[in-house]
Amino acid sequence: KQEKQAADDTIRIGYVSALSGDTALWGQAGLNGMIMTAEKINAAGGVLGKQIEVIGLDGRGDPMDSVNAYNKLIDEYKVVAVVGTNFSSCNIPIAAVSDVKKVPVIATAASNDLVTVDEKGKLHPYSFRLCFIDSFQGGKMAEYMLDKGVKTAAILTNIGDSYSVGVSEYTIAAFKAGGGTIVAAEEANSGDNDFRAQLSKIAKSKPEVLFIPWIYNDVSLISKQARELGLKCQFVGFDGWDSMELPTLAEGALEGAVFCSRPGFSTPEAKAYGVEYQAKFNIGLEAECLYGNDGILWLAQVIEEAGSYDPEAIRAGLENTTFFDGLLGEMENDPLTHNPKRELAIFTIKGADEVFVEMYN
Amino acid sequence: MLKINNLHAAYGGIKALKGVSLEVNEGEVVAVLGSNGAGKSTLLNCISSVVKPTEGSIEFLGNLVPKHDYDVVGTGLVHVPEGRQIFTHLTVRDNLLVGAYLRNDPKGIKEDLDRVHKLFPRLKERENQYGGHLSGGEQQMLAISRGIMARPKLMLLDEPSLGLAPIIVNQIFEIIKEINKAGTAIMIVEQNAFKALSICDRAYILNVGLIEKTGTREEILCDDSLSKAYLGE
Amino acid sequence: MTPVLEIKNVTKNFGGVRAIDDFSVKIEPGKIHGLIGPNGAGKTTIFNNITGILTPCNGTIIFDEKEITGKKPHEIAQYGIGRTFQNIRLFSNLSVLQNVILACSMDAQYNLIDAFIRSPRYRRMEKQISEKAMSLLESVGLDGNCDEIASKLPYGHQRKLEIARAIALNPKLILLDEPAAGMNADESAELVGFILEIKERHEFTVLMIEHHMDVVTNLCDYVTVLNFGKTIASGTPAEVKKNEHVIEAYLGGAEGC
Amino acid sequence: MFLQQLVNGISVGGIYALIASGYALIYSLLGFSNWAHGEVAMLGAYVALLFTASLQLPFIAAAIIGIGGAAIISFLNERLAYRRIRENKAPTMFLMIAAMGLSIVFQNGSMLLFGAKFQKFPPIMPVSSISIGSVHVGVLDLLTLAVAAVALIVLEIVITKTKFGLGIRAIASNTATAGLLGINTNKMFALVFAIAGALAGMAGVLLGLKYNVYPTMGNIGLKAFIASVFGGLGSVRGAIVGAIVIGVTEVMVSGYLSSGLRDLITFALLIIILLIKPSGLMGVSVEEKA
Amino acid sequence: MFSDYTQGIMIIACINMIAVLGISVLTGFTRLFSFGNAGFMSIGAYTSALLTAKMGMPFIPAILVGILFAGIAAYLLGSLTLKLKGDYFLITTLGFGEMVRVLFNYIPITGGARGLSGIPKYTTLPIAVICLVLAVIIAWTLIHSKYGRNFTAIREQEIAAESVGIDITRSKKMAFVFSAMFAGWAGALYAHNLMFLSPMMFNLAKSAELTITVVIGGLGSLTGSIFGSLVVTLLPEIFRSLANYRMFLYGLAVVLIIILRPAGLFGYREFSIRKSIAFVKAAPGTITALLKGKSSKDKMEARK
Ligand SMILES: Nc1ncnc2c1ncn2[C@@H]1O[C@H](COP(=O)(O)OP(=O)(O)OP(=O)(O)O)[C@@H](O)[C@H]1O
Ligand SMILES: Nc1ncnc2c1ncn2[C@@H]1O[C@H](COP(=O)(O)OP(=O)(O)OP(=O)(O)O)[C@@H](O)[C@H]1O
Ligand SMILES: [Mg+2]
Ligand SMILES: [Mg+2]
Repeated sequence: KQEKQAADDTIRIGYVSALSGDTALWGQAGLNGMIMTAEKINAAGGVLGKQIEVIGLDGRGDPMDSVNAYNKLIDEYKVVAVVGTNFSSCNIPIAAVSDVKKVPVIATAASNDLVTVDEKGKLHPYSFRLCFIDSFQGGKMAEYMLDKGVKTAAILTNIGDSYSVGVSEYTIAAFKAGGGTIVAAEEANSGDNDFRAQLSKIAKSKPEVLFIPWIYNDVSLISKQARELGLKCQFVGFDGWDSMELPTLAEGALEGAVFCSRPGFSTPEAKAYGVEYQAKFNIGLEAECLYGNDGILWLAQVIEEAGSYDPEAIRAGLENTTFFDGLLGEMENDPLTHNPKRELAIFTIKGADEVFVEMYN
Repeated sequence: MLKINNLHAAYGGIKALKGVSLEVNEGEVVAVLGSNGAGKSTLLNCISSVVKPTEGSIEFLGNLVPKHDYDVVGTGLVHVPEGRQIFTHLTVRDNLLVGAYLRNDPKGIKEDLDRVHKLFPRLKERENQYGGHLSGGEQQMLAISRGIMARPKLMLLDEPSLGLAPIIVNQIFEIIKEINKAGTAIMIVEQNAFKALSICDRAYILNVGLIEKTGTREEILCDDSLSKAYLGE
Repeated sequence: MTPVLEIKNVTKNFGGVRAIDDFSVKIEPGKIHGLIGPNGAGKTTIFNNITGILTPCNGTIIFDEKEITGKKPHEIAQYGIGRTFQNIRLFSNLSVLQNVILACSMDAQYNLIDAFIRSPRYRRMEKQISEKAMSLLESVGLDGNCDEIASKLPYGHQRKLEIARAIALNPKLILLDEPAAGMNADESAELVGFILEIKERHEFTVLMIEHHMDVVTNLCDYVTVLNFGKTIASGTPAEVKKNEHVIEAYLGGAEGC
Repeated sequence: MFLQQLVNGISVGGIYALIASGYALIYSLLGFSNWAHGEVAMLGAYVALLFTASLQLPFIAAAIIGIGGAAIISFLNERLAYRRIRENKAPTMFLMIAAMGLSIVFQNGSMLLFGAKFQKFPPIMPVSSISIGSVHVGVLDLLTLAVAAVALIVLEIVITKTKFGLGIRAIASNTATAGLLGINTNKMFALVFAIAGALAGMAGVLLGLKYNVYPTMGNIGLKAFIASVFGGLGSVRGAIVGAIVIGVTEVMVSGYLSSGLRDLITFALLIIILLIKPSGLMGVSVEEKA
Repeated sequence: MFSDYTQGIMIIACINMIAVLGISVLTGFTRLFSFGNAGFMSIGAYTSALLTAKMGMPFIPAILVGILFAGIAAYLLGSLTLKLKGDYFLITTLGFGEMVRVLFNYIPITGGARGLSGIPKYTTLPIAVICLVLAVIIAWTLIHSKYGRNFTAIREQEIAAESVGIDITRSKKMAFVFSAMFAGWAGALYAHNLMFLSPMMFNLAKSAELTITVVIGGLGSLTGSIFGSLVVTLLPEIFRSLANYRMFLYGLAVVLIIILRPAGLFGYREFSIRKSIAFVKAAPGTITALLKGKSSKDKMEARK
């Protein structure tokens, strides 16, 4: 274990996510993003004069495996903080463990409310996150559509994915509460690639809009199949749509669709980062890269401010962050819930572009 | 036509053949006799390349037998194995056709099919039944017929009378004689030594992996010690 | 005397094939009863109907005054009918001893709890079973081979092992399907002695299928001859051997092989 | 609506059928479920994609190369893995486990090679669907069904009517004796795997056109497995019928009951059918004779 | 004494071994295949977790109820499907596993895909080890009693087994229920180790992994299964930092083991000190023989 002890002039930061298996695309992207940013920080002199070393371990997207990886990072690699994962199902058990291990963990895209606060409402003091929570974006998007005068909506939920289930639940609730009618609430499952049964049914109910709380890959299939079946309504999405490639993948089926995302989605900084990323790793940018980037930047900011990289100091720093501006956009950490307060940005798809429409709050 | 020289074979550590040499000439019926476990089946398996000998050579029609069992039939040598080895999931008819797998003369195949149907009318009756559903004796008939379908120059028969009714046993030996008359040499392994000796030209007695005695039919029949051991009195 | 086994008007069809046709027979206790007939006459099918592997289309089978028609194979075995198979069916990857021990599970009258706590009852019975298996192997002359793998045994020994396994059920009736197949004259003669001996020792009745007429002649008290699933003759071996129908359908010109 | 759902169901079933046919072919020969079959389809799709996207070959040429590639990969599976296991005389279940291992290798290997991204074939069809009355029919679905139908007919004829088919069936029933009678078993295995691979490749390309190309697209092979069990293992006809039945059931359950319970109901139906017909819709079982 | 990480791995190894022992009895000794044991695991896991988390039941009774439910489910399923043969039976177990998963995803009380959290952490290393020891003892005694012998008889020759009076339906059902109960047991421990459950943890891949483990360890060997499960738990651990190569290497290892060790790591044998000494002594010889055999085979193929 000797060689695993960090040298005195480095600060070790861990990363856990699915680096293998069928969701490795995003896990890898997050790690790459972290590594690229860490290199930049190091080149600029590091943090507190020390170099940052990123250690990524695979958790396969499996909760138990991810907990093990988190423990291994702390016990064997002596990291001071961990970034990851992008799965609520992994971060909920990690949060419970972090209560004991007392090393802060910043979830990237794990959006379930329980990641930072347990079911009894008690805060997990060491668990943080970067993304919107399900209730926030679900509710906001429903309100946004109601504001636009939409009265009837359909929704297609991925019941195998906690993100989709969570977002759907809040979207439906808010849409109904605002006086709208959900004319069809259909379900499909992770791994499905044919949605025509559900879409035929949705088409029959003639909604004005269809909410699609899915990850962009699936969104492209759903939208194409919907158009093939003659479904003409507007499509509405959430931050799972967050990908530059979506318009191309959907081959025009998403023209005019709207979705919400973090404000930094199409800023020049984010685009420049994407170009740099593509050049370095020879692969397109994923939102997850930005999460990785923001995770490490946030930690760096907190460590600098605290002047210490003791996990306890980092925890306090993260908790009391009132302003952090990353590639995802500006945020403030809510010390009571550990959820980031950030604004919701609305985008629309035009041709091969995703165009910023407005901020919505 | 078949010439075996100093053949050795073993299963793991157990030596089943320890230097067997023998010959089968064109047009002959040769019997190989011996008690349980003497190595008779092993001998036939070596000839048809199912078992690889550890030592010695096997020549058929002047060439070494091919290395793979599936190339052996092509040289004109067919092995009707011990225990019938029917294709249980194939119909009786298909079983027979597999026997003629390497042949490309539909007319000849048809002729031979008629021939075996005449030899064993039961197979004709059961033509569309699964091989696995035949009675033991019927399977034995099928196995022999399948061998005939290959139109071999030399046929190796491993206990063809096993499990057959006496009347069929008699018929089988008649049939073997007939096949032989039609020009096929026969090498037959039998427990029914008496019957085997009644049709063969020459015989070899195998004992725990070694040829104990060889001679013409008459010589063997006259040998008292042998008739005692293998013919029962 | 009440018969050990009585088959009444049993019929069995396979699709269009009538393998057994209104067949009846009575097996007297303590006797060796032969069942012979041409290939495909339905002999093995009768065995399979008796042992429950097949269910007759018609008719009843009574064993030891109980009707066993349509019962499951294991139930019939538990009633006391043991059998061997035409194509030997041993537990091939197991040792000779294990083959016999497996057949003694009926002697093991203990339950799961006994097994888990290794109760005295469990120990006693397990010990009894091992001893029984060894003595059975001794009586068939395989005690020297008890650690060998069954499938590696020479053919004749495999047949004996099958018989030993059948006897392990403490059966009243044993069904032997061609026990002498693949044996030469000498070995067959030895088998005859062997069967007589174990029959005396273990006191069961035998119903056997056999094509070796010398074995049938030397062993059987009574013979039933079957053709196309029907009885064509019955009587002592000497009687049936003289029967014209039997000669025509089964024996052919030359008698005995 | 019902008609539309029926069309949806049949077209879902068509995709399953195409994979299931190759699956059944291998089962009919070796008596084992080749769990890597879906991954062969996936690799075929990637090969085709590579040739259209990077080398700018016309789609048809690339598709043919993809199909050939899948055939070669399938052949290599046999040659390098399955054959050795057969030669070890291991029980068939070992082949199945090896196939699972291979599917893990292929899935993760292609992730390493090509990345986990969805990739798209360049559009090849001017219209993606045609409308007959109020029913929308996908052009690709028609193509898929046509290919599946042709595959079915050809395979049926080959297996039941030709000498090659007789050889396959003989090997399936008793490999050792088939060899003894002059059937070159190694060659036959190689050929059958290549044919099954080509079928998989075809399925892969069609799947890729329809649903994009990505490393886990082979997971659909599970549905093919279920379809071929449903239809009767080893029966190509059964596999295809089973595939259509499953496709239609899935769609109907999703359309009229609940997508959440779709798999529950499909599997329940499968179990019920197996209880009534223990060897599938069209499978035959030759019971062992005692 | 051990770091949390090491303890975590050891606990998982124990849990996996318990589930694998169940499969070992089922597949190794009875030659029945199940791809549904993850389903039984999830039944054990959810039942016990709901009892402790929602109803405050103590751990041990909750485990017992979890085991019981898994057993009852297996009994009901087995009663219907055990007469099916080979892959037909396999697919019903696979289907069952998926059905359970879909069901747990669907019914509200489990929290569906969003998961069930707030499960108390009861599974500690000592408890896991005690459970494992208990499981080994139970499996061992079962296999070495008449019940285990009956399983083996079915594996070797069903028809002959029946003919010596073994009720094969009952024995198969027993093996099946037994394996399900062990799976349920493992599931209950799992739930109270992770403190969180979501249906996707008990997917087909998990079921397949259990069977792969038994085959790798050697069918018909309990010690082989235990050893195999150590290998399967530790292999990914060793490969963990290889990140994206991890599953690739794992799959490759599985294929290579199957090809190179056709009887599994242990074959039919059980581990014994005496034999292993003999094995170690013979090892150099075996290895050279293996190498030679391999090279001569390669030559043969080269000639072709
Ligand atoms: N597959 C095998 N593995 C191990 N030993 C074997 C194998 N096959 C045969 N033997 C052994 O080799 C020896 C010769 O067997 P073989 O089958 O050739 O005898 P056989 O003369 O044909 O006997 P039988 O009259 O019983 O058919 C016997 O001792 C037998 O036990
Ligand atoms: N499962 C089955 N399906 C169809 N036909 C069958 C089946 N089992 C047996 N038969 C037919 O029933 C007849 C009787 O078969 P059986 O096995 O009882 O004959 P046997 O008298 O034992 O003959 P052998 O002496 O040759 O063993 C045979 O003609 C056989 O083809
Ligand atoms: Mg022999
Ligand atoms: Mg018979």
